[in-house]
Amino acid sequence: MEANELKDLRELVEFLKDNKIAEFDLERGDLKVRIKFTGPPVPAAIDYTQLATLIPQQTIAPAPLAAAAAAPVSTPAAEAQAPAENVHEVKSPIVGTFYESSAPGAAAFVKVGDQVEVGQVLCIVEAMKLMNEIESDVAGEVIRRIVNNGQPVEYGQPLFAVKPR
Amino acid sequence: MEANELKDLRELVEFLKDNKIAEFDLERGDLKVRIKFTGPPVPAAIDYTQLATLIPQQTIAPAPLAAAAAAPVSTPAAEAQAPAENVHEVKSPIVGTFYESSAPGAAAFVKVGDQVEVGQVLCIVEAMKLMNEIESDVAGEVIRRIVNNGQPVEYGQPLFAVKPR
Amino acid sequence: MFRKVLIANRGEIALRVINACKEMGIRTVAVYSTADRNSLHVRFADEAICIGPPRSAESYLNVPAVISAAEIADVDAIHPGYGLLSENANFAEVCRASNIKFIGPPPEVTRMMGEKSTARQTMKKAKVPILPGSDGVIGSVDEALEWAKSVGYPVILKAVAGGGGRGMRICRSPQELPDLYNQASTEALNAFGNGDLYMEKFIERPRHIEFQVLADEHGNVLSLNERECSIQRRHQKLIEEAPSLKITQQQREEMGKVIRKSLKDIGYWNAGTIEFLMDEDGKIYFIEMNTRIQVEHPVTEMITGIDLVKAQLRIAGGEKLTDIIPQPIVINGHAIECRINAEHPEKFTPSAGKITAFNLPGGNGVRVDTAQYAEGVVPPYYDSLIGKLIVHGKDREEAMNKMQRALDQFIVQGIHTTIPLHKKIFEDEEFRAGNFDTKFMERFFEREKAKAE
Amino acid sequence: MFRKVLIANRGEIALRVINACKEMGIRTVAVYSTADRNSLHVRFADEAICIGPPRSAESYLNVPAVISAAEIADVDAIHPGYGLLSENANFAEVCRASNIKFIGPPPEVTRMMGEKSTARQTMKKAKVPILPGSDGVIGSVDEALEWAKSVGYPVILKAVAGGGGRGMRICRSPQELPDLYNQASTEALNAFGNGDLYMEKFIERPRHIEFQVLADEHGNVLSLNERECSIQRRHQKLIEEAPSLKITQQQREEMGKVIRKSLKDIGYWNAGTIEFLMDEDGKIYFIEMNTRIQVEHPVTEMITGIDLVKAQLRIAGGEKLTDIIPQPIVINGHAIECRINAEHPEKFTPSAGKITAFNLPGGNGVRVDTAQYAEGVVPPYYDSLIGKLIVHGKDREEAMNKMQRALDQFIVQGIHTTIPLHKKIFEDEEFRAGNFDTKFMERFFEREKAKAE
Repeated sequence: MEANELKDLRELVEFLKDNKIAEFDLERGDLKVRIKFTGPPVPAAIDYTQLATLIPQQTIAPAPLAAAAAAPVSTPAAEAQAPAENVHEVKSPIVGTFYESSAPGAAAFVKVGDQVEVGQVLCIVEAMKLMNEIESDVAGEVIRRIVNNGQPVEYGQPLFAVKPR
Repeated sequence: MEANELKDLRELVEFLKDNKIAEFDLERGDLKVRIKFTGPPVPAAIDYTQLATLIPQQTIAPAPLAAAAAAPVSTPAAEAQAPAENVHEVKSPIVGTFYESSAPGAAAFVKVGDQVEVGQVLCIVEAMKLMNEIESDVAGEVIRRIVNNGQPVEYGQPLFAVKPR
Repeated sequence: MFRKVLIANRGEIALRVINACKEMGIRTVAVYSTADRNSLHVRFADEAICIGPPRSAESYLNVPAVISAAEIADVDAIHPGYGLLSENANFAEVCRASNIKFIGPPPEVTRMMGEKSTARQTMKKAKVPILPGSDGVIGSVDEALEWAKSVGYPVILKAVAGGGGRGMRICRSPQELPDLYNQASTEALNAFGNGDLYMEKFIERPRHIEFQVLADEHGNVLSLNERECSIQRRHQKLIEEAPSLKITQQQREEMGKVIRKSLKDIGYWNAGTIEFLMDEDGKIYFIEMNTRIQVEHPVTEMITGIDLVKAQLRIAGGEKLTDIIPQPIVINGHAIECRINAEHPEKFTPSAGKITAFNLPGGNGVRVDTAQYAEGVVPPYYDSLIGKLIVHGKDREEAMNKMQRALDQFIVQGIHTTIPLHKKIFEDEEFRAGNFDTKFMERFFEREKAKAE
Repeated sequence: MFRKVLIANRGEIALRVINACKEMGIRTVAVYSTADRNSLHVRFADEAICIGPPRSAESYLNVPAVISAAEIADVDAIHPGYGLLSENANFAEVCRASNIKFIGPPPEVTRMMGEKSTARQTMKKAKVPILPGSDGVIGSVDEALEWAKSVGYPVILKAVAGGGGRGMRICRSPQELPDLYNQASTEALNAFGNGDLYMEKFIERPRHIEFQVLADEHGNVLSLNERECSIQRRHQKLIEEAPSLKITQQQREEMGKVIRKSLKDIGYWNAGTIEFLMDEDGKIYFIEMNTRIQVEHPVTEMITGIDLVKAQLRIAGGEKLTDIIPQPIVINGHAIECRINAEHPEKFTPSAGKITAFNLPGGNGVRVDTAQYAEGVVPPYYDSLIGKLIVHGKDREEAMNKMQRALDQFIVQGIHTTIPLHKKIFEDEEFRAGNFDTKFMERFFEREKAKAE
């Protein structure tokens, strides 16, 4: 093997590891490569003695929060969904109650399909009677509102999905 | 193989090990490389949560036994040595005290260099005042006596190294 | 006190004894089979000797191997734990012959108590209440009616030559007795070629009550009061507690007196347990004596503050009970033990294998006795007990609540355990009310089945 | 009793409070920072709410976040644990304003006790013995000599404007006083622009003794006797025990009376600890009061059988002490606690990281309070306490032996812990004899250093 081939191989292996690929076959013309990683899917590192991940995590996800809210809410599973490619989630910077508008009956700050700018107010999270305006940290199109009006949210909980432009 | 090829191979193997790759095939033109690492996920995978293996195992090895014996004895480390290739270890089938001869002062049943047959008495292990003759389970040449006269031995402890013929 | 003790056992009880020795400054020697090489009793003993291959018969039950190990390690005494060699009188005799102190009663007493009928006669003579029985063949229906009248219904007819339930009839009134007598006798004749019957008092819903005793080698005996062990499945105890809700203070004191006298008469020494059945009226009847430490000894320790294993060691060392045990013995709160077995919680099939996650509950009033650990292995060769979860509360209610939170925090992955079963039992109304008996688990499983349908 | 309680803390004390609530049938709400997402207090609470990023200031110390979580989860009460917000009077006031019961004393009392000089004056007024001090500037050498004579040598001169040891002199005789006075005054003047000095009684080898108290909201106060906490390193307690070898039964009773009266006067309620220094003659002097549950509360629990956290909850629920605590309070045996910190055992550098092996000791008389587990992670953001190992024996000797065998079985790999340090301390002759003081660790390290050389 030549030096630059080993370099190529290194790059290939890094790429495979990053993408959690266990086996890789390539055949092209006279070139055939076959790579198989060892045992428990290599880089993934399923830490299966991690108690906290082992056990039904009803307490860790915002399920109890959701349950505490009067309004029907999206399931924690849906909330926990990994963001799809190219979608940015605006997260709650504080614990509180989510409101889509500045007052009951008033129009929502934003609706799905709106184009928003960085710094534009998306919603309010009320904490200790204080109305905290939550601003977008990205410019783009609102493609989903993840929580319901009046729903309690915890720190770091995704509020809106925005497709950046 | 040429010298620089071996160097390349070394590099390749190091690289594969670092990346925990279990199998690697390469074919190009007249070059075919196939590498497969042995058994338990290649080099890393020390089961380091096994308490028993983690902790200084003075109690598991026959060290205390050795310490109890009056005669100077070989170290447990030496006793625990993996048998070299093509050497069979005759092990003690019982707990007791090892004697090389039938009576104090009598000649040893066998000595290093002797040829022994299957079923030939190699030594005595005394347990509860009973003299148990230990027979060889292999035919060959005695190449080492592993324990000392008068030394306590536990179940499964190697007594003699015999090179089978 | 002893300088060095060999523990002829494995698992949690071996570690329990090792702990007691260590805390008393006694050197410890573990023995182990090749299957237990990585066990904690091996890890935490001062010395450890491999005595044989996995099968108990060739290792832990192998008397010459154990004695050889004891001689090689030059110990003063052997603690047998429970099970294995603990009630083997021959082993105790070999220890004596080898000049090694056996930590338990003298072999003669072990042998006497091991024979069920001898034990019964011995206890009867010592005025311990025993289950009324005809003590011989009942030759006719009339004789049967008369005997049943003398002890009260229900009674049970049993074949003298019998076994396996054949030639056996439970009889609840004089009206049905003649027919049942004849059926049983015919069945016994057909099955065993012998139609002779005897009779016993029958208890419909017995509770299993046992008294913990300690006796020194100077003729002093102490009762450490009772444990309630009615939660059983096929005669295997699952949950034990102390004190029993059904034993009155008066009964406790009376039994204490009877037990002290009887064991003194017998010449008993060291720890032991006298097992009784309790009938619906709260009367108790001797069934058998266990001449060793029991699995469930911790519940007594929790409510009395007495370390029973240390007491065993000091008794065997020749000390007097008055020097070992601060008296009077006071019952403090309520203790419950759950046996955590490596078994499927519904099918009860043994579940050997590697433990992949292991979290022990802790905190106030929680005790865990186990020799298992994360990444430990449960070998398939031995009994399935992998740990005991013991709680101590100011009353039964607090103890039950504590057990529930502790069970939730006892996490074992990789093998099945009885933890999920225990969780359900502690939610059961009948269990919580304490109105149970040895048939509890049958009813419990029926209720669970009904719930599932 | 409360329906639902939020625990505004993390680690072992959060789990300790959760356990108490669960055993009382109270629903629990944990709060956590993103660094603690996989912690057991999160896992074992009924509900859990993430309140902020890793840094305490933005999560556990963030009052609006904690109160918001409490409002969202709709809890009746908040238990603050120790540290963090537990002695923050503002937080207790916000709780009150938000109509959430703060499980601790009223904010006014917390504030009063948080000011060292106010606390001192308050206690002095209530006849609690305090360390004699000049309570004002000592204007001359003559005045200093007179004051020193009135309290006896040694005394310490301190700069009124001082800090960091400057302008401070320990004085052991009237002969050396004049020079030391002038040196200190000059030093203070140079350092702070103010040469004024005050004086205090100086204790050469003080022991740290503290009294656990409980008070209800109806004016009833109870002393649960003392703990001995002299084994400290840089004012961090390492080992605590109860009872103290140096407190006599008479002193215990006298202090009980004084404490009851003083806390009633102050209007104290809930759990608290009054800390004292003991001089070489066994006299004790008030230094400060902690208005919360303490890390070392389990040693008092072990010897009194009283669950202090449950008592806190019941007191906050409005119950009376007479209904909560069976009296009289009896001291039963001896208990010792070792703080297991994630620190290098010699350098004391914090050791955060992933735990790779974790074996907890168990068995008779051993209690572990921890929220750590195998494969758990110790984050670098919080204090280094990862667990408490508590033992209870019939006397100090048994407790020490038990601690030694338990320390041997407490295995933590992957991070450094103070376990090896504790093992050495329990072998130290001075420690075992109980003849120590707060300077013990300095002498201990010197001895260890000498041994190593």
